[in-house]
Amino acid sequence: MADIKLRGLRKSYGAHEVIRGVDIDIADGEFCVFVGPSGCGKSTLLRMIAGLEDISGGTLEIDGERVNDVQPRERGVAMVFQSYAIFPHMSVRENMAFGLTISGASKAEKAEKVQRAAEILQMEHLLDRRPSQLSGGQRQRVAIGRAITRNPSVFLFDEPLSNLDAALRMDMRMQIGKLHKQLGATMIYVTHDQVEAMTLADKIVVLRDGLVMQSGSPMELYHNPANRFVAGFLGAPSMNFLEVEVLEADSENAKVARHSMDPIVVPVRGRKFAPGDTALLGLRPQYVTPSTPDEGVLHGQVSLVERLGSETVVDLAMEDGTSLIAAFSEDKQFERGERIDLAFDPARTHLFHPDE
Amino acid sequence: MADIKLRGLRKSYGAHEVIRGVDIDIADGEFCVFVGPSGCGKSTLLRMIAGLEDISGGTLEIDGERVNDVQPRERGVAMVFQSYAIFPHMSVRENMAFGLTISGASKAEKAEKVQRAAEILQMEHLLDRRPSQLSGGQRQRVAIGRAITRNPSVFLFDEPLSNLDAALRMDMRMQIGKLHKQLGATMIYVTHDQVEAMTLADKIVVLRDGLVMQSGSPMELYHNPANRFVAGFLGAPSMNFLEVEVLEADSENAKVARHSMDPIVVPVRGRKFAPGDTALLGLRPQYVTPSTPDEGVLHGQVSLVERLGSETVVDLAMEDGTSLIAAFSEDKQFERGERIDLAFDPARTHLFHPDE
Amino acid sequence: MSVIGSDNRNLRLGVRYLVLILIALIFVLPLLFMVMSSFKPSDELLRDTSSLRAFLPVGQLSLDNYTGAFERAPVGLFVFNSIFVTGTTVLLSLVICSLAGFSFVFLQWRGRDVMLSIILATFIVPFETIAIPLLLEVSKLPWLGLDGLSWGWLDSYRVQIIPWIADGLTIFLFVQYFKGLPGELIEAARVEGASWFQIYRRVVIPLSGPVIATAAILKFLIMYNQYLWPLIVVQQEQYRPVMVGLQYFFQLNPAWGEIMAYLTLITVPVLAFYLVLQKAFIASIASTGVKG
Amino acid sequence: MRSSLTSANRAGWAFALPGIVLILAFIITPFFLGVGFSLTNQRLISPNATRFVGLENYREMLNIAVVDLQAKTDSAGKTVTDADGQAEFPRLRSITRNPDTPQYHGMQEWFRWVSGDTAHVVIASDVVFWKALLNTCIFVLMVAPIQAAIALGLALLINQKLRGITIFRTIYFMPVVVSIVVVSLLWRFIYSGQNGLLNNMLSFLSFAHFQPVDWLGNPHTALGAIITMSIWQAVGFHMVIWLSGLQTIPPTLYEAAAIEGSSKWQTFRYVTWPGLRHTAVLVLIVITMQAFAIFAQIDVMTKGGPLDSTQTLVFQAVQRGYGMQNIAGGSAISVILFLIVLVISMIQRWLTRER
Amino acid sequence: TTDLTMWYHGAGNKVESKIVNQIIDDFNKSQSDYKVALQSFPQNSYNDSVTAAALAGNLPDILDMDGPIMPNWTWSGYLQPLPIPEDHFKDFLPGTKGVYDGKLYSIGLWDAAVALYARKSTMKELGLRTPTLDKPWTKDEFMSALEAAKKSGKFDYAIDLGMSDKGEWYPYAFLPFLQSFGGGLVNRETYDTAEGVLNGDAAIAWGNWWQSLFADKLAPGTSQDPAAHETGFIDGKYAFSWNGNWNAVKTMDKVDDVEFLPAPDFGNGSKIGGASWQFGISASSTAPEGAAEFIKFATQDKYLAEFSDALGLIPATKSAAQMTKNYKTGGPLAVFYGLSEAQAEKRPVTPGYVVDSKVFQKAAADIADGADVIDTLDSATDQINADIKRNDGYKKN
Ligand SMILES: Nc1ncnc2c1ncn2[C@@H]1O[C@H](COP(=O)(O)OP(=O)(O)OP(=O)(O)O)[C@@H](O)[C@H]1O
Ligand SMILES: Nc1ncnc2c1ncn2[C@@H]1O[C@H](COP(=O)(O)OP(=O)(O)OP(=O)(O)O)[C@@H](O)[C@H]1O
Ligand SMILES: [Mg+2]
Ligand SMILES: [Mg+2]
Repeated sequence: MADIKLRGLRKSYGAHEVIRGVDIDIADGEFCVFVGPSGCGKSTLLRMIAGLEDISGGTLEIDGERVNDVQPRERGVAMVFQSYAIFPHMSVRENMAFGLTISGASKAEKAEKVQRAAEILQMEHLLDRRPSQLSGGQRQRVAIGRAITRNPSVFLFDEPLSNLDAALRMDMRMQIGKLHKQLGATMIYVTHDQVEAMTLADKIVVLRDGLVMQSGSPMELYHNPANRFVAGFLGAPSMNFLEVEVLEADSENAKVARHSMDPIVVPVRGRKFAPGDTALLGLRPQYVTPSTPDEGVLHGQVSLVERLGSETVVDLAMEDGTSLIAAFSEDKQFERGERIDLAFDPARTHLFHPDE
Repeated sequence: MADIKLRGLRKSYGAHEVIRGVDIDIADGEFCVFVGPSGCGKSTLLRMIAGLEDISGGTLEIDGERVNDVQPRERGVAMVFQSYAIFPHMSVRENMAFGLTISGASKAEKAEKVQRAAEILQMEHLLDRRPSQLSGGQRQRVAIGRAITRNPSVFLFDEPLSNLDAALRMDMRMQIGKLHKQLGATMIYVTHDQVEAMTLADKIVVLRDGLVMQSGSPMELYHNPANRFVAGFLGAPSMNFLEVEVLEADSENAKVARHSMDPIVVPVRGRKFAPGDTALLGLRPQYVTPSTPDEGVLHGQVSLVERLGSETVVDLAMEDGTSLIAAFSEDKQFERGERIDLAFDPARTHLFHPDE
Repeated sequence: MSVIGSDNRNLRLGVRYLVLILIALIFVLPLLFMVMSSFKPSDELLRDTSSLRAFLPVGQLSLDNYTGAFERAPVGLFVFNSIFVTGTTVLLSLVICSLAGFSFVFLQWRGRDVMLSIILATFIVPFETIAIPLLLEVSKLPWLGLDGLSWGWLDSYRVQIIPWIADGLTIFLFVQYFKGLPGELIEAARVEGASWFQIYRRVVIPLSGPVIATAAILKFLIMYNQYLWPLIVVQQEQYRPVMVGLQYFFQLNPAWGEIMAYLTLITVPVLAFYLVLQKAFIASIASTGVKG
Repeated sequence: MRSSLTSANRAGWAFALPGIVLILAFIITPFFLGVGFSLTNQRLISPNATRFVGLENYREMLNIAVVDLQAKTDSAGKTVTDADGQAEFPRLRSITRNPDTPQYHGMQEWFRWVSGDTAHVVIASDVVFWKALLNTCIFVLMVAPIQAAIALGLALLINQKLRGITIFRTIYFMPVVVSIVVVSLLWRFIYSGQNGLLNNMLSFLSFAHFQPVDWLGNPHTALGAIITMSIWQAVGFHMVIWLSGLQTIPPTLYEAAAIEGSSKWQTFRYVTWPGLRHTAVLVLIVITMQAFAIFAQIDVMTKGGPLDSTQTLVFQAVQRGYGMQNIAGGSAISVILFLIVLVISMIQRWLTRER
Repeated sequence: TTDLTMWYHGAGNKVESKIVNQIIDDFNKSQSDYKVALQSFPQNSYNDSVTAAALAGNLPDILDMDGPIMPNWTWSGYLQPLPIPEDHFKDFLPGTKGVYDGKLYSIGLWDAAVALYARKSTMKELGLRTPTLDKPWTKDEFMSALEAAKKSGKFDYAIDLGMSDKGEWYPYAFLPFLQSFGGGLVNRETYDTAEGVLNGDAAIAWGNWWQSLFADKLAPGTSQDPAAHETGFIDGKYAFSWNGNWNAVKTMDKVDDVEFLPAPDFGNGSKIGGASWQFGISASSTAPEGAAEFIKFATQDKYLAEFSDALGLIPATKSAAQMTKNYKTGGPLAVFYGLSEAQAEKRPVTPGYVVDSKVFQKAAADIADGADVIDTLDSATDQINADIKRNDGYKKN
């Protein structure tokens, strides 16, 4: 049982500070997902929790105890490395059993646990191979296997599924979800995959440049992003931001307009705007719907179409030159240059200050 | 300018045959994407085209010439390795300029090309770092950078974006698409990301266990999967397969029914069925819509809900115990155990033989 | 494969082998001379030294030199002594020096860097120059044996073994190699709960095939070729190693035939040791090699 | 920056302790005893009490001076010349055994250069030491780069994937397993001046145009001959070190280079060589150390001769310590050798440091 | 019984070991007070072994030693005087008696001698007078013999001096030449300087002559390979060989008409080196009487003769000589007995000899290699003097 508290955590490489004061509370048994752009410090944070990086500042508490200087082996964590870090001189089986061997588990126990992990990971036929004889995804699964054969109180996953195909990834994702429920262990999970983040997380922490941008439940973040960065980061394709002028504003709503768009009233969600302000209207591509020219609020010409089968993403060049992404949940055919008109529900938009 | 022909290509590691006779034609300037489950042989195939693996059987032609025994350096290809393979002792800049250094390019040319690549990859500030000081995604971008600073006639990408966040990934994806259009080079691209596959590919090749399952344009594969494997592999969440009994069948349509589902008429798309056959009805989760109890054809209880923000995936336990995935393109709230009714358009289903 | 291509290939291959063989000759001829000479009577072998006959099994060949060598000196005993002393030292040295190397690379402790510099500086000291002070030292050291406490280590195996176990060069070899191991493997093991010793035992050592082989060979050669040290610390024939034994053959008239026979005999174990190690060495490389 | 996580004071000490204790006991202690000896008049065996003499031994060894000799003149004041027309100079003993110049007593000529009627003579108390120092430096400067380069070449050669390559690997390594004493004995036959194998082979290969050389008997060739033999003997060992370095370079890097179109040389230059950095440091240091310690070859083959052309420091240290029973003098040489090598290895490490 | 340990330099020499073991067996059986146990060492490294053992306080009761090193060991306190009255050995050849400081420290069972090996046929062909003990060759005769041999064109070199054997051979074989010239290694009265002895006019004359042997290609130089030294004379590549009597038997086997000529007289009489291996008792021995018993036992004529027969060495007494096949009157090597008796001169009897011999060896080699004679001799002199000074004159205190 382990709850984890990060308090003002900092990490520098030389003069370069990559974690710049991070506070996160992870409750015992919680599934916490770190997301953020490449290089924002996710792996570093994970490695600090594991005890592999020195902590330059702040405190790290596991289970109420300060563990800044505690050795990794005494922290009771298991970790899946982004670069796998599987032992080249051991077979897959030995790799998976490593933690058990270390703790002196019996042969039978090892065999059984490895067998179970291999089933979950669909790699029973590979158990006697050497890592050099595996494909990228297979190696990654070995790394996962090594973590799950043990029963640590904290799991750390660093992009564990990035090299797996969609089907297997979904499967693994569900397995990890199941594992989490079964073991009740605390899990910290780094991923670039929004689906993984949204589906697995009890709590998502969005990082940027070594700082926490927002943390909370997936839906909270999705529907109530604390700032423009989070709004843009979550959701794919990402949110459109349209420059608008604030005409009127109160504590609930604001009336905004822009060139070639009639004024609409949108919620301000706690932000303050004054008439005359320039603001950014956030509009998720999925919430844009095709409409007739007269109902439509936005008009543009198709500049790019991406057909994904069940979804069609369209890049529109609007009259004032800005571009807008729209996603339709159907396979639709568009011609490049085709003119389309779009509507959206103002209640589902977000309004941001431009410098957020 | 290079078109690539694979004819009966085979590859064995010892007794273990991992590529088992692959025929693919890739036209000059085409963007070809390989997809398939982890371990199916995608990387191996790519490495064979690059000249890094001996070819155990069959022929490989580039530009009309048999190149089975031609050295990699003479094949004029650039490659991004799944494991990056960046040079640890060189700075990012030197890594990116490597191909140019090799070919004796001038300093100015190197500086310019590296600068351009770094801009595309958003890593200008990292140019003087060593690979050991980079995050996973940053390393991957170095590998991409090294490939694109040169102007080869063939690009080989092995899961080049797997470690990047969604936003960056989308960006990179677009950059690669643009690059493809600009250079007109042939590109072969391995990915697990369906979006990448669907949006970038002129042609997708679906592999399984070292064999080609189907190849063709993304929409062709999505709408007309040649077999159950392809149907299940493309699209996320993947297609549902419901066991049905064929009541009547002709060359166009078949009438099928199953326990607790009224008979419906579905297209057979070239397949032959006889009355009394058991068949599998393929139904994409996206094509299932909520309905009223009496309109609905399928009924089930919610067993799992995944809310992704713009989409909600529901796992239903149907009355006969099988499960069905439905994806709704909205953020919807469901309770576990809630009973829902679903309808679908029979024309959008696929009918497969059970042993395909 | 086109015909021209295969011809070219064969030609290139042929040239490669030719180069390899020519170089091999340079290395093997003097040794061939040794082996061939060991079958010739002394005066004949001396006469043959001036011509190619030196490398050829010509003339009156016999095993007389070998029987002669065995009569002159207890060759078997010397070889046994050398192998025993060498083997023990190599084993102990590998363990102790690799442990030290591990500690210097992966662990941090007070005084580590200073200690490392000092130890590395020690391999600059040629042994010949410390032999006498060392002799004075070991002649006074205590030893707790089966028959109680005794003083002085002379005339024993231990005096030939213990001072040679640790040396700066071997530690340096390990340090250099360990520095190049991927750090994340160590990290992975740490997270998995391995103690430092377990990391050493189960991760680092299995990955260290090449350096172990190199260090073992080096140590083996140094130990097997020991001359000055056993000469001064061992007075009893029963502990003498092969190189001291070589002196048995340099009488007023060196028995060159027997010398060659003896040299051949004492070279065989080393060669065997190398061959065995080479196999292990290659196997370890094959298993740790990384593929893209 | 001290790291708290990787620090493991107790474990660290425990792991390193056995090695440290042994080295302390059996290398460092005797070495310091030796340093102590070099400051006394310690003899190998002597009934006389040992006296502290300070740096006397070093002074005796390092004492060096330049003296000028004026050419002899005849009664007319003209320079006397010999048959070749070279000016004739008085003998050195007119200075070194002259009661008027006691400071030069006991000194001998190392070398001289003549300008006009004056010969500038470098004299030293211990010429042999200076010659040994010079020869050792030459030996190291020749052996280190050449042997390292050849060894690398061989390693690259046998790193190919060819059938039977291990046979060659073994053959190239074979001289290493033969004791240097044995090798030196064998090569004495090969280098023999009259009917040596080498002379006969060279004469055969040059269709008898080659004039036999007394390889070990000629002061100009003796050191070269020993250098060649030393390289021949040890190159296989360094080949193996290079080889193990080569095999730790990840194959993907070669693959990446091949894809990028790099030629053999470029692959070596950009992938292999940088990947061998650690190994190169190792090889160079090991060779340098071994070269500085050269002893057995000299002892067996030339005993420092002819005319001191193969004197080396360790040979001299041993010669003095044991042969001449002058442990103090021998120790002083060892200390000087130690200091030289220490400086060199510090320079080497500085040059090859991680940047 | 008291256990005695004994060290002997004959390891690897089958014949020698056999006899030594025989003697020890006989001794052990002949009485029951003492029991001698033998430890054999290879000759080449024997001195180093003994020195090391002495340093470590590990010496045996009885040990043998090469004659000229005895003073050094005595001075260092390794040895004690033999507790045997001197006249017990009155019949012994002078070279076999190790006397230092007026006391007898060691006694040898044999002596060795060097002679000029020649073939009768060659002598005749070149028309040379056969020198005798009474009338040895003069320097000029010797040199013209060498010139004649060289001129005949039948030989690679006129004489083999054994230059390949760089060890004690140099002082043993070549120092007598210097002495015959009138020079020496150190002042043999005071043993406190080499000045004027090693670099005096006589020594310089010797040096010039010595150098001319090699400069004129009369003899192979220091780089001679051991093979040539061993087989050269036998194969007829050299006309003469300056060689020890231990090679005599073997040479006689191969060369029927070999004869052994006395050393030439370079002005101050013919001289050869004396003193070979001898037995002594270590200072640390707790049973010197027992050791003395053994030494007395071992120096019986029958063992002297046995050694001589086996090794070809000169037995220490006349009576023993008569019992041997080579040295009895009229025996093929009898000439050596005469040589030893008449010409043998000991190497300097001083503790400093250990160093002096090394200095001489280097000087002789350097001069042979073409170094400046006077400078080389000066340098050698300086070295010997420095060594004497460093050892406080090798005085006992
Ligand atoms: N050296 C080898 N020896 C034996 N089998 C190997 C070797 N290398 C790869 N394989 C096997 O070959 C198959 C294909 O590997 P490949 O790397 O091409 O897969 P992949 O399609 O790229 O998978 P992934 O998506 O996981 O990267 C895998 O099953 C793998 O285990
Ligand atoms: N040894 C180092 N020295 C200097 N900077 C480093 C070092 N290691 C990492 N960094 C920098 O620290 C930042 C955070 O790295 P980290 O690996 O935590 O990123 P990440 O969020 O995991 O990214 P990714 O998603 O690409 O894996 C990066 O900008 C990286 O360049
Ligand atoms: Mg990361
Ligand atoms: Mg792959």
